[in-house]
Amino acid sequence: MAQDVDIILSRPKALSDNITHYCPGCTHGIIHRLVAETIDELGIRERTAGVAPVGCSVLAYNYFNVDFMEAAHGRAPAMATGFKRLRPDMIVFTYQGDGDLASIGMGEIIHAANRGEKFTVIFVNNAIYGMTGGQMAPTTLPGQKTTTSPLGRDVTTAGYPIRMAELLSSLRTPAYIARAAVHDPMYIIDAKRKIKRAFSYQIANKCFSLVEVLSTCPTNWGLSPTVSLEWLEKNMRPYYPLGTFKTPEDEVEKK
Amino acid sequence: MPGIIIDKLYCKGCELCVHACPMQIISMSKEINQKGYFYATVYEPSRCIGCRICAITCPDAAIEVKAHGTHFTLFKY
Amino acid sequence: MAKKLMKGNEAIGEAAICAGATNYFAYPITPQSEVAEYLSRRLPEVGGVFVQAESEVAVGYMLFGAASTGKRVFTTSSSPGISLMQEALSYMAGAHLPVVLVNIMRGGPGLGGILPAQSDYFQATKGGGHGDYHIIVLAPSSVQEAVDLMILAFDLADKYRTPVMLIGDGMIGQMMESVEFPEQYQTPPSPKEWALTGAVGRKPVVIKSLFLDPIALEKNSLELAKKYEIIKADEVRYELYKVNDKNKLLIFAYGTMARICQTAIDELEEEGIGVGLFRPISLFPFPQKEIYREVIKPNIKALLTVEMSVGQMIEDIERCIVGQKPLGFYGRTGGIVPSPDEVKAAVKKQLGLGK
Amino acid sequence: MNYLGVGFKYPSILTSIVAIVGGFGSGKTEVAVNLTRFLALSEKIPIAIADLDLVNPYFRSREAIAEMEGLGVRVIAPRGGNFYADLPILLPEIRGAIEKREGRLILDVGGDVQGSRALGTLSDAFVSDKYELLMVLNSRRPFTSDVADCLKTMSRIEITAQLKFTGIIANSHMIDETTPEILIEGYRLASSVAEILELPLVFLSAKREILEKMDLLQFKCPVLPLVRSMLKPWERGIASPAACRSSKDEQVRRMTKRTND
Repeated sequence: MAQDVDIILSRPKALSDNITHYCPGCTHGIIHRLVAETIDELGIRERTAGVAPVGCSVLAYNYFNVDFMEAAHGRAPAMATGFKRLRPDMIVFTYQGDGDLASIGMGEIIHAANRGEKFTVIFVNNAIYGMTGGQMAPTTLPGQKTTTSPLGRDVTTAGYPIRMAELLSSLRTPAYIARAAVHDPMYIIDAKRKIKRAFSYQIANKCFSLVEVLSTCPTNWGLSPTVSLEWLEKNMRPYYPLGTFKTPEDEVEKK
Repeated sequence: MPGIIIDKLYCKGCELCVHACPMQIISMSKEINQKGYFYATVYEPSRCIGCRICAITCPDAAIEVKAHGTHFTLFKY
Repeated sequence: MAKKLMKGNEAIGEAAICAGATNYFAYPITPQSEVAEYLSRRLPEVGGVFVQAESEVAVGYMLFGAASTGKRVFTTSSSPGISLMQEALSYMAGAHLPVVLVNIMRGGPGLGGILPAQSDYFQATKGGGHGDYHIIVLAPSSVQEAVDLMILAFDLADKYRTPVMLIGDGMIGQMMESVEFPEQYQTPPSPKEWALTGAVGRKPVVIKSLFLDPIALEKNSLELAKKYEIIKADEVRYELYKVNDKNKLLIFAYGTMARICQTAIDELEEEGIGVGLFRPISLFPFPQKEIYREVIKPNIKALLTVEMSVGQMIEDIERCIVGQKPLGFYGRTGGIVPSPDEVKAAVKKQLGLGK
Repeated sequence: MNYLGVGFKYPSILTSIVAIVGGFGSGKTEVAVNLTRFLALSEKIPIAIADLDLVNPYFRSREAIAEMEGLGVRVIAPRGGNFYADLPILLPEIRGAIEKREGRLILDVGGDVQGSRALGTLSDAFVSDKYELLMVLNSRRPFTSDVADCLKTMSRIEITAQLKFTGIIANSHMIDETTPEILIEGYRLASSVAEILELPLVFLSAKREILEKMDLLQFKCPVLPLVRSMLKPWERGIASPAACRSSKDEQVRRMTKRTND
């Protein structure tokens, strides 16, 4: 027995062999891994289809070992709707950033959630536009400097950052809506549980599910990967509280 | 006895695992990999407790955790 | 099956069901909302899917996602709604997805009006979205032909893996005519090998229009171009009406405009003026060689294009006839439909017969 | 008015308000316009027709305004810029005309349940026994092609309109392809529906040319001959030689595929 070697944690099968294009320390990679581990653990790799967004994760289809579609900017929830309605037996997830989901795709996400479309959304919030080079996002924090808000986000003209999880959980339609973060192992473990729970609701054909994941962008924040984690904890966490905002069971209790 | 293997091809040298390791047994290599940068390595493998935190933190799924024989974990993942 | 009396919009919906396309995504807009109303009643009977989307923008991508399953999918809309779908149309063409769209045209530009027009010709045939792409465009001139072409549209979409648009002015959607549906039609099997069906025992399939490597992007565009060349060679459709060697003039018109021209031609015949009609049925591919062949016949002295627009198809006609004969134009737009009398007067003017 | 010969029985309308409803494509607008024309020609009292079709953007009774006004009929329909509007404009004059109850008022209601909603908003203005609510049945239309479908459609309309049917009109047609057989088929269907619902078959209507070819005694109900008012842009009125174009539909259908010649 003592000679046996058990692999207790390794690269998930649902991740492809490709090396990601993400910058060193970008937590997109962690979130990819959490989704892939979830797919492996739930045994759904062969019946999963992903929808990639426009944003830094535009090439997500290269990193997962599952069928994929590439959406136009913001339209992933509409695409997922069309696919899932015709193949309710498949497991569908979209992977979207804050520009994609909370800005140009606001209409699509609200209505998909409101119709109770039974797919899962992984919403990556790093408070900035990564792909296009660090411009202001709808989730950029008040006073946060970006290339299009060089003096810091001015809430009198740009408004306050949108809290998507709270906004979506105000809808009457049953759903699973949660917010997690990946800046610390403890929170990563919590994020994994939330993502797994989201997929489980879909497998049970229960409801729309969305996990907002607070993520870092060391390159556009101009901070080292480890300092980025601290920045997230210090600045994003107070504005974006973590937790589970809505579950389909809430509805049952209310009745 | 637990241990970790870091795939130096996948490692991008972000150092998140170095800071995450509770035993502080990971550091950056003294030599560069094929792509030209320093990568994470374990310099005191015998002190590894197999907690998996490095692998959980790694954005590039470059770390594999192994154990010989029965291994108890402190938390579920 | 007994002939039924149906509104164009209903018949289009029923034709899709007949073609095995029971998956419909749409947003209401006059003058084609009856399609959604009809299908919201019919699709549950045949186990179909109908999603009323939040916008035509979303419709476009619901089609993209739905078509990725390999099943037959379609939408119907009218001019302003079709404009909102142009983005998705470009993506679907680039991703080689088969999908059918119906445009029941109303007057434009902008919000325009709700009466029939043919002013979306450029948008449909020249590509309203970005990039090097075309879609097949079919223009029926009766409710029965709308049914026949709707079924053909699904076959062509599958055959060439391309979006196909059925384009009709508002009259096609709103008028009632008798129709028959084919009983023999067999829907081809789905899913197809390119569809997303889950990576079981194969590598993952990705449906996309993103090619960051210019060599790969050029390759995709060349594949599309090759496809369009085959379509141009094999899928030209048109109809001739009273074309003979006594005609002095040839009219070019499509859709319901062609039917008005037929009335004018019948009445001119009684007056002893021989006029023929060339009616393109496929607007892309355009019957270029066929038009040239008719135009160069020695008895043809003059040509006339009649449209419910200020002149869009005429640009394609000019391209086909390469200046061989004098070409005139008559058109009304904004929802005004030229009467047979107006067409007759335009013919006489073009032939130099007074008035 | 006696062009159909001896033994012909015209419909008699005794109430001041006649609301004509039916499924889409039942021909109710054509029936409403023709009934109005018949009443205008045969009665000396004021006649009005109101366009309550809020759901159909084309082929509405407002298209026949000029002809109706020429006969001295008051036409209540959106005018000016709103003539072409695809807005559900319910004119306030319509309620006024219903409440006034003078002469005859013909209401051309929109098709099906969607169209009869407009009647629902006005239902409180109607007084029972003072109106006719007539259902136009066309056996060649989806959703009214058999007795069960007719009953389903009629009960849906009654619920929406919040009014009770008082009679049936048999108006089976296929526009230019209508044959005597279609008329007889529609007559039988309408009779069965009328019998089940214990409603009178108020009249049968059809194009004059077809009625002239038929033995009208086989119909046990009054008959209203129709002259088409809702023409497609390429169609000519009855006098035109180009009016009968059914043979051309076959030509229109045929698609010429390119051949290498």
